[in-house]
Amino acid sequence: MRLCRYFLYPTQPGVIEAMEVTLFIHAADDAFRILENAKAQAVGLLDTATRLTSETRWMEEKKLQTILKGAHETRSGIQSFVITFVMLMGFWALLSGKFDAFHLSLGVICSLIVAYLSHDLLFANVRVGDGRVIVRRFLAFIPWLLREIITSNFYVAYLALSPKMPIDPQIMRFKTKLESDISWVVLANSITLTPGTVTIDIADREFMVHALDRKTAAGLDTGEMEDRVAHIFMEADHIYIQDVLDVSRIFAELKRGM
Amino acid sequence: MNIPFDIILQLFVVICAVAAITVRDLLSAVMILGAYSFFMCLMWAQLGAVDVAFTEASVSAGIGTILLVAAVLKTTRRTKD
Amino acid sequence: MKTLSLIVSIIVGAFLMYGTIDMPAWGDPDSPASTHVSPYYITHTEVDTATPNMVTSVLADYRGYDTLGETTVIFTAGMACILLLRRRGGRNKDRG
Amino acid sequence: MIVEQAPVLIVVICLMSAVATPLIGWVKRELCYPWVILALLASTCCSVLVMNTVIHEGSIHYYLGSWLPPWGIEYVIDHLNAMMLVLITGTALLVAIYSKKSLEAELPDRTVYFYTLYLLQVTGFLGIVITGDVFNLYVFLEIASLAGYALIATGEEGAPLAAFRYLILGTVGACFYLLGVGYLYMVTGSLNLAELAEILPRLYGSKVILVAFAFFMVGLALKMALFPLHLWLPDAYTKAPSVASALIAPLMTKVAVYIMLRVMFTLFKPYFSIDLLPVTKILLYAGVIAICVGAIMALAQRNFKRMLCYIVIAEVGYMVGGVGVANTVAIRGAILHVMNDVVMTLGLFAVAGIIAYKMKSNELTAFDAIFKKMPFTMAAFLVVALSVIGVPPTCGFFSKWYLIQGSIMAGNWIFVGALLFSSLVNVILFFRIIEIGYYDFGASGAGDAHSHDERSVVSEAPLSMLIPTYVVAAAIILIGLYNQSIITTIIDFAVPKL
Amino acid sequence: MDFIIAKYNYWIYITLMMIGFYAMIAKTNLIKKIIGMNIFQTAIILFFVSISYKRGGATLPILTDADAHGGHVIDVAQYLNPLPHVLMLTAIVVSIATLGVALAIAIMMYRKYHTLEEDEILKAIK
Amino acid sequence: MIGKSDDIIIKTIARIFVPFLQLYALYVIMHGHYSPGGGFQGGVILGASMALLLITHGYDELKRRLPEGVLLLLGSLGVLIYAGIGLLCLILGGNYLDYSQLSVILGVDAAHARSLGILGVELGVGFTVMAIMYSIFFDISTGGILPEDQRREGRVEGER
Amino acid sequence: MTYLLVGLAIICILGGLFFFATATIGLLRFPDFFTRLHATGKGDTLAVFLCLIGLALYEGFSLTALKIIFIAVFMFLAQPTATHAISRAGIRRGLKPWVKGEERR
Amino acid sequence: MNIFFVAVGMGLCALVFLVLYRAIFGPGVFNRIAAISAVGTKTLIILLIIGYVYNRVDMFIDISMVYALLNFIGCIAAAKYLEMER
Repeated sequence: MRLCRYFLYPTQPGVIEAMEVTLFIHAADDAFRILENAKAQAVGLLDTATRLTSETRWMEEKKLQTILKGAHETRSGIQSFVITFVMLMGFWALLSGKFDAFHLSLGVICSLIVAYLSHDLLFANVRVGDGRVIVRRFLAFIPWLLREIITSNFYVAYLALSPKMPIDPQIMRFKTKLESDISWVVLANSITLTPGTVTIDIADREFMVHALDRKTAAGLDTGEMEDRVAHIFMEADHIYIQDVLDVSRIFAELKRGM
Repeated sequence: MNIPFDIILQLFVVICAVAAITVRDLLSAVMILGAYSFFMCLMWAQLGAVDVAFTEASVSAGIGTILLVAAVLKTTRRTKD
Repeated sequence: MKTLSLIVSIIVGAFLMYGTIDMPAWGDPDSPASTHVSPYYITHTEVDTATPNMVTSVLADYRGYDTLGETTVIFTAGMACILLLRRRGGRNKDRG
Repeated sequence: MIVEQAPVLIVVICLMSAVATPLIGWVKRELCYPWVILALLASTCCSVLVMNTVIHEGSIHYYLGSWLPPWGIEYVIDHLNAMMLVLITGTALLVAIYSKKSLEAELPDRTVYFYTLYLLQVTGFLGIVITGDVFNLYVFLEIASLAGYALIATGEEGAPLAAFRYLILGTVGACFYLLGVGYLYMVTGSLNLAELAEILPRLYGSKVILVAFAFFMVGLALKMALFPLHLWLPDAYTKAPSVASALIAPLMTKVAVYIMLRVMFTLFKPYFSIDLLPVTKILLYAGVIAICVGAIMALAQRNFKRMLCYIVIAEVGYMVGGVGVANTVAIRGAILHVMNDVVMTLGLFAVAGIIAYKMKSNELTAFDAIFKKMPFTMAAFLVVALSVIGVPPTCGFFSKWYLIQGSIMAGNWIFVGALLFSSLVNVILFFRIIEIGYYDFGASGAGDAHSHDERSVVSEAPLSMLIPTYVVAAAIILIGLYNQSIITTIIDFAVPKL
Repeated sequence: MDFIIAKYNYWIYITLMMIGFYAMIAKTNLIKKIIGMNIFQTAIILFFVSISYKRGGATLPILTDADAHGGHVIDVAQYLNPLPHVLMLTAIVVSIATLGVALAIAIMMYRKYHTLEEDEILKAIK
Repeated sequence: MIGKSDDIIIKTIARIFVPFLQLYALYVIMHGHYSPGGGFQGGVILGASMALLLITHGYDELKRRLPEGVLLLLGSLGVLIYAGIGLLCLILGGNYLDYSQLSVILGVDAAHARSLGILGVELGVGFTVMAIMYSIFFDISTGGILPEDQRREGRVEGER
Repeated sequence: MTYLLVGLAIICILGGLFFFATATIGLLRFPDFFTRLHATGKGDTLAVFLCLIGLALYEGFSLTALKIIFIAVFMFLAQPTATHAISRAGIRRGLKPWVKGEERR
Repeated sequence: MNIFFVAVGMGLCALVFLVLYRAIFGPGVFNRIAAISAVGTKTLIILLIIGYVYNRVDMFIDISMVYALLNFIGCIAAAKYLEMER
C-alpha cells in the first residue's frame, strides 16, 4: 500500500517521511551501539536485536495506525481502485499486444469496468506494510522456494521410483503466529510445495499438515519457513537473522546519507 | 496433424466414453466425462478447429462439469447401472 | 430392453458405416465441402469485414442470423431453468 | 418498406418481445398479458401481409445481411410457408388470448417466465417455417424444442418425467437431423435449401445421400410422433398445462410434417423420394398403422386429454399416409389436412382446457351433465367433434375426402379402409362423450338432490376463453365452406409437381 | 487398408455415437442418460469438424499477417474450411443449453420422488 | 450449497484471481476478430468467474456486486442489443443484420463498419451468455431457492 | 546464442517431462489418496513450470513468451491451492490417511 | 525441432494414458479428481505443443490460458461441493 502511495503521490506524504527519518535516526544510534556490543557478546546479540526490532516495529505500527485511521476510507476506495486499474491495464497490454488507439481505449474501458466491479477484492484486508520491502523480500524468497521445490521433486521422484517406497505418513498440527490471510496463503502454498508436506486444513490458526515421513515432519517443526514468511510480511514479534541484517543495511545507508 | 497422435487421442476418447457410461457412481461418471471433454478439446485443437476447441474448453471445463457436479450432489450419487 | 437397445444402436452404427463407403477421403482438400462455398469466406473475409478470423466473421456476419438464434437458445435455456426451478418467482412475488 | 421487410419482422417482433417480457414482468406482472397479445397481433399482421404478397406476386426471397444465398442465409417464402406462417401466428394469438384465466388457475406465480417461453416457442416455430437454410432450421428447431420441454415440464404430477423422455427423444431426433445436414454438406458443400436441391440430383446414386435421407426421415418421425416412435407424445401432452398443450399439440407435429414435406419434395426431388426409394411405401404403412393404433388406443382411454393425444397420433397418420400415397390429390389432401388439423386440434385442446379450468379434472367422469352446465362450450365442442369425424359442412370432411379420393386413384385400398375405420372410431368416441355429457348419470359424487341442483346450474367459462374457442369453431366452418377457393389460391401452388 | 486409413476418423465418430445412443436408450438413470446425450452430441460435432479438415499443411482458419495485409492472392488450400467450425460452435451452445434444461428437469424430479431411476419414478407416479 | 467457504486459502486465491479472470474474459470478447474466441467464450468465462466468486464468497457478496435484477436485465439486454443492431440496420435502409449500413452513423467505410458491427454483436452475446450461465449455475446448485427466501422461512439448510 | 537458447529450452522441456513421469508413477504407486496428492501437487507444478519456461525460451523474447510465463506464474499459484482444496475436502469427508503397515488402497 | 515436439507430445500422451488408469479405476471420487486435475495440467502442455507444431502458438496460447484458469475453477468447485455433500 505504501508502495503505491510513493508512486502516486511522491510529494504529498512529507509528514510521514519526516517522522520516519527521525525515527530511523533514533534507531540508528541504538543499533550501532548494539552492533558494536555484539562483537563482544555473540550470544546476547539475538536477544537484543529481537527487542530492538520488535520495538521499532511496534512503534512503526502504532504510528501508521494513527496516521492512517483518518485516511482509511479514501484509501480503500479510490486508491485501491486506481491501483487495481493500473494493474489490470498492464495485464490488458500483456494480453492484447495491439497498441493502437482503438484497442487501448477498449482496454481502458474494460479495465474501468472490472476495476469498478472488483476493486475491493484484490486488496481486501491486505495488511498495511511497506510495499517496496514486501516485494523485494518476496522476490528474495523465491530462489529459496525454487530450491526447496526442486529438492522436493527429487524426493518425490526417489520415493516413487524406489522399489520399497520408504514412507511413513504422518499428520501433524501446529499453531501459527502469522496474522494476515495473505501470509497464511503463502505459508500454506509453500508448505505444499516443499519436500514431503501438504497443507490439508487451516482452522483457528492451526495448520494441519500431512507429511510423508517423520523426518520431514520434524523439519517443518523447526519453523524455518514460517520465519521466512513472517519476515516477508514483516509480521509477528519473532526475529529472524535476516531482519537484523536488513536493519543494519538501512542504517548504513542512512549513515552514508548523513 | 499426424496419424499416431490422432489415433492415441481417439483411443482415449473412446475409453473415457465407455468408462463414463459404465461406472457405477454418478459423481465418478461425471468426473470421467470431464476428462472426456478435455480429450475432445485436444482433438479439436489438433484438427485445427481452434475456435471449437476454445469453446469446448470454456464450456466443458468451466461450466459443464461444474453444472453436472452440482446437479449430482444436489440429488444423489446412487445408481443402479 | 438392454439387448434391444444394443441391437438398435448397432443397427444405426452399421447404417452409418454403410454411408461412409461413398464419402470423400478424410482431409481431402478437393472434396466438395472445401471447394464449393467456403473459399469465398477465406478469400473475402478481409475485404468484406476487415476481420482476419474467418470463424468470427462467418459466425457474426455472413451467418449472423444463426448466431442470433444461438443466443436465443441460451436465453431460452436460462428462462427454462428459472421457470422450472425457482420456487418463488424471485422478487416478483413481492412486487407484483 | 414494411412490405419489403415484413418477412423478417414476423420473427424479429416475436423474438424481441419475448426477450423483453421478463423485463416487463419485473416492472409489473399484469402488463405481460397485453404485451404478449400486442406482439402476437403485430406478428400476425405481418404474416397476413406476407401471405397477401405471396398470393399476388409469387414467392418472396429475403437475404439476411444482404449476403447472397450460398454464402448468407436467405428466407424463401412460397405458398406453403405463407400458409404455415398465418396458421402459426393465428394459433398463437388465439391461445394467448385464451391463456389468461387458465394460467392464473394453474401456474399463478410463474406467469412471467411462462409467457417468455411461450413467445420463444412461437419464435422457434416461425423461424423453422420461414427459413430457407437447412442449418438455420436446426437452430430454430432447438429453440422450439427447448421451450417446449420447459413448458411441458411445468405441468401436473408426472409431467417432469414426460418432459424428460420428450427431451431425450427430441434430442435424438434433432441430432439425427443435424447428422443428415452434415452428410449433405459433406458431399455438396452447401447449406442452402434451393441450391442443395439443384446440386443433389447429380448425386442420387451415392450411399451418403441415402443415409442422409434416412436420417432426416427418422429424426423427423421422432419429432412428429409417427407410429413406432410416438411413445413420448401421450404423456407429454396430457400432463402439460392446458395452455401449453393447446399451443404445442396443434403446432409441433404439424411443423414436423411441414419439414418432412420440405425435405421430401423441395430438398430432394419428388422422383427421388417416390420412385428411387421405397420411402412412400414405408410412410404409407406407418401411416396406416398409426391411424389404427391411435384410434384403438383412444377408445381405451378414460381421460379426455389423453384420448385427444391418441387422436393427434392418428391425425399424424392421416398426413403421413397422404404423403405416402404420393399422388397430387392425396398430397393436396394432406396439406389441406395440415391446415384443418391445426384448427381442429386447437379447438379440442381449448375445450379440454376449459373443462380442466372449470371441473379441475379431465377424466371422462367429469363430463356428467356438462351440456347443462356449459352449453356454449359444448356447442363449440360439437362443431369441432363433427369436423374430426368428418361431417360435410365442416372442414374435416374435405381433407378426408381428398385423401380418400387420392388413395382410390392410386388403388391403395388399405389406406381407405384405415381412414374409414378411424372415422368410425371417432364417431364412437365423440358420441360416448356426448352421451355422458347429455344424460345425467350421477356416477360421481353422492347423487343426492343437493348435488343435482348444483349440477344443473349454468356455470359457463369466462369470455376470454370462450371467444377464441368460438373463433376456432367459426374457422372450422369457414374453411369448410370456402375450401375450394383456399385450394385454388394456396394449396395448389404448394403441392409439388410430381 | 486404404479404406481404413482414409476414413478412420469417421469410424471413431460412429463408435462414439453408438455408445452415446446406447446410453440414452438403455440406461434407466437420468443422469446417465444425460451423459449419454452429451457423448452423442459430441460425436456429431466430431463428425463436422472432421469434414472441415484438409490434409497437406493447411493451417488454422485465421489469416496470417502476411495474407491479411500483403494484398496478394490468398491460397484457399492453405486454410481449413471455416464453415463447419461455425456450425459446431452453435451446436456446442445448443448442447450446453440442453444439458442445463435436462439437469433442471432431473432435479425437479428428484425433489418430488427422491430417486433418479426412471422405473422407480414410474412406480411412484402410479 | 452456496454458502460461504470458510477456507481462507481458497478465498484469498479466488479473490486475487477473479479480477484477472474477468479482464481476460473481456479480452476474449474484444479480440475475437484476431484470435480465437468471441462473445460466447468470453461470456462463459465471465459466468465462471462469477460462479467462483459465488462458491467462495457466498451469495450475499455477489448480490452486493450484481443484484439479481441487473443480472436479468443483462441477460435480456444482450439479445436486445443483438436484435437491436439488426433492427438499426433495417431502419437505416438495408436488410436485417446488414452491418454495412452502420457506416452512415459510424463514419467509416463498409468493411470497418461490418467489423464494428461484429464487435457490438459479440458484446451482446457475451452479456447474455454471462448472465444466463450464471443464472443456470445458480439455479442448479441451489435448487432454485434464493438464500434470502430460505432465511425468511427460518431454514438454514445449505448455509453450512 | 540461438543454439544456446534452444538447447536450454530442450533441457527444460525434458526435465519437465521427467518430473511429469515421476509424478505419474507416484500417482499410480503411492498407497493412498493423500500420498498421491504429494506426487501430483509437487510434481506437476514443477513440471508444468519447467515445460512452460522451456517453451517460452524456444519462442524467444516476444509477447507470446510473456503470456506463457504468465501462465507459469498462474499455475504456480493455482496448483498448490487446488491440491489443498482437494485434500481438505478429503479430510472433511472423513478419509483416513494411510499409516505404515496397512494395506495399500 | 518439429520431430522433437511431436515426440514430447507422444510422451505426454503416454503419461496421460497412465493417469487415465487412476481416473477410471481409482477407488473413490477423490482419487479421480486428483487424477483429472493431473490430466488437465498435461493437456495444457499438449495444447501448446500442438500450437508449436502448427507454428501458430499465439493462437493456441489463449486456449491454453483459459484451460488453466477453468480447470482450476472446476477443481475448486468439485472440492467444495464434495466437502458439503450430505
